[in-house]
Amino acid sequence: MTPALQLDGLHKRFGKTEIIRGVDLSIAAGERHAIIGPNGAGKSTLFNLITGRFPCTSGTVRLHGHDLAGKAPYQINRMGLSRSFQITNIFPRMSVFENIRCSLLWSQGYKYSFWNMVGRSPELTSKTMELLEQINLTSRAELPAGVLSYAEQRALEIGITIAGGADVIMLDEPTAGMSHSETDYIVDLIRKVTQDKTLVMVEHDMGVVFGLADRISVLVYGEIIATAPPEEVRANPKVQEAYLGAALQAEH
Amino acid sequence: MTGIPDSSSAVSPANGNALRSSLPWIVAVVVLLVLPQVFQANSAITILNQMMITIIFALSYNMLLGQGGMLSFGHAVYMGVGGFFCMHVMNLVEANELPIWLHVLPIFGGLFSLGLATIVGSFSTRKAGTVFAMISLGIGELVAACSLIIIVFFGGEEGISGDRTYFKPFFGVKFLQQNEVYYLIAFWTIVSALLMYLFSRTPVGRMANAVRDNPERAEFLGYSARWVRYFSFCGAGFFAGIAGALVAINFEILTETDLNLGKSGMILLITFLGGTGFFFGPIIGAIVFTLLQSVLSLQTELWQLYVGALFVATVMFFPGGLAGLLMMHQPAMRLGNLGLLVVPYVNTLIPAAIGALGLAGLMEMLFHVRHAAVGDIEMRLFWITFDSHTILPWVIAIATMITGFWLAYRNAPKLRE
Amino acid sequence: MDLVAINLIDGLFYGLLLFMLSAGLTLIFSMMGILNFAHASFYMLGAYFAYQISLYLGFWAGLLIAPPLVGVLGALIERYGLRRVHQFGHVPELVFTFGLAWLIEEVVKFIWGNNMMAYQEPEILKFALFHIGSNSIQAYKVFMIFTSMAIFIGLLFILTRTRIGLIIQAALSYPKTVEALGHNVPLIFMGVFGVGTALAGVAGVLAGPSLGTFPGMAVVLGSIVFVTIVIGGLGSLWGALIASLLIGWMTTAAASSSFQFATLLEFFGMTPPADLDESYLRDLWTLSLPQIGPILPYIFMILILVLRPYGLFGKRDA
Amino acid sequence: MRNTIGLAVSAVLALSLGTTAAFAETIKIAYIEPLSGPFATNGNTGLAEWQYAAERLVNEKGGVLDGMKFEIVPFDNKLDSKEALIALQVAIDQGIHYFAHGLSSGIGHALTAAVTKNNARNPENRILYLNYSAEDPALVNDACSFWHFRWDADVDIRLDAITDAIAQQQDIKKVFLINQDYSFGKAIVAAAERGLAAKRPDIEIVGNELHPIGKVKDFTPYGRKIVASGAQAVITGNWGPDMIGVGKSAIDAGYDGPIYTISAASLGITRTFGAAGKDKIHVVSEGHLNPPASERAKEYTAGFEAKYPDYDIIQPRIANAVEMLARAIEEVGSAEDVVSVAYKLEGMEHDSIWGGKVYIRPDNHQAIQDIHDQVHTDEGITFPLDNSEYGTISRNVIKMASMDAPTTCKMERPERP
Repeated sequence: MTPALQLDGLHKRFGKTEIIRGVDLSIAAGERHAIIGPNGAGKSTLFNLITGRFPCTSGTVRLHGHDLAGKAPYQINRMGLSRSFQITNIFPRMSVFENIRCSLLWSQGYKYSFWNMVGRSPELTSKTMELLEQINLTSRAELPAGVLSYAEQRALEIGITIAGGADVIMLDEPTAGMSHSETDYIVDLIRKVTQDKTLVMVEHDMGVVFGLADRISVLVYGEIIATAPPEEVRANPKVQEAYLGAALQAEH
Repeated sequence: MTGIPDSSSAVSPANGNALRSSLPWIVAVVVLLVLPQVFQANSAITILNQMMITIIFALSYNMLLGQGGMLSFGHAVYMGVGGFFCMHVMNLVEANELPIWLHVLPIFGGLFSLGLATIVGSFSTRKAGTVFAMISLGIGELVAACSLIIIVFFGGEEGISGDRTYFKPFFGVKFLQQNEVYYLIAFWTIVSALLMYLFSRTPVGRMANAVRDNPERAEFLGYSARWVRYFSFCGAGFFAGIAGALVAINFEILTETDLNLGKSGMILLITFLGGTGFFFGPIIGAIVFTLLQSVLSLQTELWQLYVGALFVATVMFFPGGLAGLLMMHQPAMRLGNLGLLVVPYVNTLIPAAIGALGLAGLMEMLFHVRHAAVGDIEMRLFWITFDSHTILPWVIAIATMITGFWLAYRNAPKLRE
Repeated sequence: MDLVAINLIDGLFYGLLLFMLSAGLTLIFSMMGILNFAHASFYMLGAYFAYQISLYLGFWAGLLIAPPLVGVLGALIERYGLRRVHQFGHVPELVFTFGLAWLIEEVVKFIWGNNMMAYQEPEILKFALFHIGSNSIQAYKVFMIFTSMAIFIGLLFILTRTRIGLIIQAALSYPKTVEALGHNVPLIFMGVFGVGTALAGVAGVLAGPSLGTFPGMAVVLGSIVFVTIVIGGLGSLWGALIASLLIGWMTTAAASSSFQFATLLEFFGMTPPADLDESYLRDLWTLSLPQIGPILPYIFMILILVLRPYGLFGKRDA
Repeated sequence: MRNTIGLAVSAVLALSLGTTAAFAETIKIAYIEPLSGPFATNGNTGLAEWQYAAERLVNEKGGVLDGMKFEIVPFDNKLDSKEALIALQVAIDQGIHYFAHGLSSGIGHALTAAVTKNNARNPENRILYLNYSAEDPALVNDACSFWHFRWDADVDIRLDAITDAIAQQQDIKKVFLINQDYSFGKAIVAAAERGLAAKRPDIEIVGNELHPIGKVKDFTPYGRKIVASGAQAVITGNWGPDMIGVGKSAIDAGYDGPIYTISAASLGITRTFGAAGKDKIHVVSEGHLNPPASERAKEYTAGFEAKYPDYDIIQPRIANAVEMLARAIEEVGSAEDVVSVAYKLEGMEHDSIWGGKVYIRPDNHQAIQDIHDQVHTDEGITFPLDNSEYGTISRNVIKMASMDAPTTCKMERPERP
C-alpha cells in the first residue's frame, strides 16, 4: 500500500547552514506519527518543508504517492493534507462559526462560486454545528474568534484544520504554552477528531507524544536518529543520550 | 438589518426568518421612494443623486478594504473609466439614434470597468498589503495622467460630455428632469447594494474575509488567496463602474477629477469614516460626507479643515468608524440598559461638542479677522451677529472651548466604563 | 555634451532632494512598518517654518532652527497620534497618516494662505557659480547638493559606526529581538520618527526657495517619495539613494529630451494617418517624452513590483 | 436606523437649501468658483472684486430699476465640474438668473453645456452665464452658447496681441513656447504658431514644450532647454506654481529675454519674482492698473486696495461686466426677462472704466476691447501687487484687438420677446 506520506532524502539549506540533512520517512495511512526533537533540531523547518511553505533544497515529499514539489499550499490542501500552525493561526475578526464554515467550503464543493449563498445551505450549517460540537465551541459560535481564550483558540485551530476533511492532518506543537489541564483537554480532542486519519505532529511535550502516537521519530540536528513505537524510542540509548535523558529522569 | 456585522453573521441567515433579513431593504426602498416627495427642489435631488452614487462607490470600495483587506489608492480609476465609457455610449446613441434605454447604461459601465479590473487585477492582486497598495497608487497616477494625454477617450481636462435625453424614452420618460433621473439612480442603488450584500454571503465573499484576516491560513483551506482577492477586486471594479455610469447619467459629463488620486483618497476617507467592519458602514460614511461637503461648504470656507480634523479624530478615537460606534451599543441595547449610558454621554459628548464648536468659532473668527475686507468687522456665526474685532467674542470662544474640552476630558474615563 | 553634463547635475540636485525625503521615510517605514503618507507634509512644514523664521532672522537661522522644530513636531505626533493608532493595526495607521497629510495642508493654508510664499535663497548664494556652455549653475544648487551629501554621509556614519546606529539597524530587521534585548523600542521609534521628519524638514528648508513654497508642494512630492523607497527596496538606505538618483536623472532626462513617439511608431512601420483629427491614435502621434516624464517613475515602480516585489535592494517583502 | 438617517438628511437639506428666495428684493448674481482647496485665493480674490464692483458701481449709485441692488451669492465649486453643476442647480432653485464664473475653461465648458440644457428644459428658470475669465477660444466658437457672455479677452485675442508685440521687435528671431499640457496650453500653442507664421514668417519657433499640469517638481531642465535653444522670447500660458517654475528656472539658467505670459501677476507670483523678473515678465491682458487710466479708475483701484489690502484687482473686466449688466437690465426694465437682457447685451458698446471701449460681438458674445502689454517692474508703479514694490505697467496698447477675427460660432437663439 502506498504510504500516506513519504519523504526521500530531504535537504534544506538556508544560506550556508544546512538545517535538514537528509530525512527519509514513511508514514502509513491511519498512523499517528510524532516527530520530536530538542530545540533547534529543525522540527518546524521539516514541518514547513512537508507542507510546501518552504521549497526543499533537494529531495522529494510524496503525498499518497504524488510529488508535492512546486505545489502551492492550497493545491496541497486539495490533495488531502491539512495543517495547523505553531503560532495560533485563526481568522480573528470572523466569528467562530464563520471560521469553521469557511474551512468547510472547499471540501463541500463551493469553490469560487459567487452566485451560491452560503447561508442558504442547511447542510453546510448543520455540518458546521456538528464540528463546533466536536471541538466543544458551540456556545461560542457567535463570538469573534479573536476574543476566545488561548486554549479555545487552539481548539478552534484544530477544528479549522480537520474541517476540510483532509485525511492527512499535520499539527505543529498543538499544546505549546498550555497548562496541564489544558493540554489534557487538547490531547483528548486530537484523539477524538483524528480517528481514521493519518496524523503527523511535531511536539515538544513528551507526555502528549507518548500517550498519542503509534510511532515516534526523533529528529536531532536535521537528521532522524530513530523511528520506532514509543516504548522502543524510550529505550533507545541513542535517543536517551541525545535528548530524552534528562527529561525522562525528571519524570521518574 | 443590513448591518449584520461580518464578525457575527453567524448562525441565523439559513434558518432565521426571511422578513427580518429583508426588512432593512424594504425600509430603504420606502425611504428612497419618499425622499423626492419631501425635497422637490432640483438641487436637493441632485445632491441626493450624488449621495446615492457615493454610496455605491463606497460600498464597492469596501469590498476591497473592509471585506478583502486590500488598501487601494486608485479605486476612482474604475469609477471614472466606466463613466467615460458610458459617455461615449451616450454620444453614440445620440449620433446613431440607437434604440437603447437609459436604464441599461450602468451595465455597460460596469462591464467596461470589470474588463479593466480583470487586467489590472491579474498582476496587482498577487500580493496584498503594501505591494497591492503601491500598485494601485501607480495605476491611479498613470490613468489620471493618461486622462490628460489621451484626449480621444478622456477628452483632456474638459472631459467628455453628452446628453442623456437622446435615449429611447422609457414609457414616455425622457429624463429631462432631475427627479426622473432620481428614480433611475435609486433603482440602481438598491440593486447594486443588494448584489454587493449578497456577494458578501457567497463563498468568495466569505473567503475574502478569511484572506483578509489571515491569507496564509486561508491557503490551507484549499483556496488560493490570490484568486479570492482577484475575484473581489473584479467585483469591486464592476460596481465602481456602475457608480461611474450613474455619474455620467446624473451630470452628463465626466472629467479627470472623477478618476484622479484626490477622488480615490476621498473614497478611502468616506469608507473609513463610515466604518469598514460593517456592510452598512460605507453607506453612513457616504451620507455623512456628502452632507458635510454640500452643507458645510455653503456655510464656511474652512470646511476642508474641519473634515480633515474630523477624519483624524475618527481614526484616533473610533477606528471602527461611525458604524463601529453605533454597533458598540448593540450589546447594551440587547441587555436593555442603553439608558445607563445616557448620563455619561451627556456628560462627555455634549461638552466635547461644545468645545469643538468653541474651537471652530475661534478658527472662524481668526479667519474672518485676517481675510475679511477692511472695515468689515461684523461677522455671523451660529446665527449670532457680532463684531469680530472686539475682545468679548474671543474670550467667549476660548472659554467655551477650554471648558468644553476640559469637562469632556474629565468625564471621558467614566464613559469608557 | 554640455547638455548631458548639465542634466547630470540637475538630476543629481533633484535626486538628492528626493533622497533626503526618502532616507527618513525608509528609516520610519522599515522600522515601524508605517507608510507615512504625511512625510512630504513635514517637508512642506520645513519650508514654511524656515520662511517664517527667515523673515525675522534670515535664511541661515531658518536652516538651523526649522528642521529641529519639524522633528519635535514629528516626534510629538508619533507619541500622541501614531502610537495610539498603532494598536488598531496597519491600515488605520496608514489612513491616519493620510488624514494627517490632509490636515497639515489645511492648517498650512489656514495660517499662511493659498499663495506662493516669497521664500528666497540667501543673497550670498544668489549668483551663477559656473557656466557650462551658455547655461549657468546657481551657487545655491551646488550648496544644496553638498549639504545633502553631507547629510547622507553623516547618516551612514551614525548608522554604521555608532552604538545607537547599530541598535537602529538591528531594529530595522529584528524589532522584536531588539526589544527583548532591553532597549526601549518605543523611544527609539519616536526618535527615529523625529529624525526622519527632521530630515524631511531639512529638505523643505533647502527646496523651498528653488522649487517654490506653496500649499500644494507636499502633494506634488508626496507619492513620488513612496515610489522611491518602494523601488529602492524597503529598509535599504543605499536602495533609497540609488532609486532617488535614478528617478532624479530619469525625470530630468525625460524633461530635457525631445523624443517624439511618432518616431517610435514609424520605426514599427506605421505611417502617420492622413487626417490626424480622425485617427484614434492621434494622441499617440503627437505625444512627446517630456509630456509623460513625471509619470515614468510610476511605470517603473509597477514594473519593479510585478517583477521583483522586494525592490532593487530590499531584503524584505514590501 | 435608515429612518433616522433619512430624517437627518431631510432636516439638514431643508435647512441649507431652502428655496426661500421667491421674492426678489435684490438682483442676485451667483458666483460659482473654488472657495476652498488649492485655488481658494483665486476664487476669493474674484469674489472680492465682484462684490466691490457691485457695491461701488451699482449699489452706491442707487441700484437699478428704482433701487434694486446687486447681490453676489458665493458658491464653492471646489474646482470640480460636478460640484459646479450642483452649485448651478442650487442657484437656479433659488431663483437666481445670473451667474459669474471664470476659473478653469473645463468647468466653463461644463457650465455652458448645463446652462444651454437647463434653459431649454426649464424655460421658466433661465440663467445667464457671465464669463469673466475662462479663456478657451472654443467657448465663443464651436462650443458657443446664446446664454454665455465673455468679458475676458480669450487666448486667441491675447496671443494676437503677444505676437503683434513680438513681430514689432525686429531683432527677435527665435521664440520658445512652453505650456501646460491641456486644452488651454494647446490653444496658446496653436494661436502663437498661427500668429507668428502670419506676421513674421522669418521667426523660428525653437522650442515647443508641453508639460503635465501641476506635476513637474523641478523645472530646471526646461530652463536649460530655453537657454540652449538660443530663444530671444518665451511665450507661456502657465499659471500658479507652474508659472513661477518656468520663469524662475529660465532666469536662473541664464535666460535674459522677455517672457510673455497671460497671467503672471499677483497671487504671490509678483512677489516671488521680485527683482529677478524685472522688465522680463510681460503680462498681456485687457485692463491695466498702472498708469491709472483716469481719475475714476484711480479712485476705484485705491478704494479696492483700501478695502481689501490682501487682494489685488487682477480681473479689471469684472467692472465692465457689472456695469454692462446693470445697463442692460435698466434698459430692458426687468431682471427676470433673461432673454431680453441677453439680446440687449449683444452688440452693446460701453465706455470702460479702464479707458477705451468694450463692445460685445453679437455673433459669438465675446467682448472686444483694448489689450495692454504690461511689464513687471518697480518703476512708475502707482498700484503695486502682492503688497510688494513691484507691479505691472502698461507699455503698449492694441486698440480693440481682434475686432474682426473669424468665428465658427453657430448659436441657437431663442425667439426675441
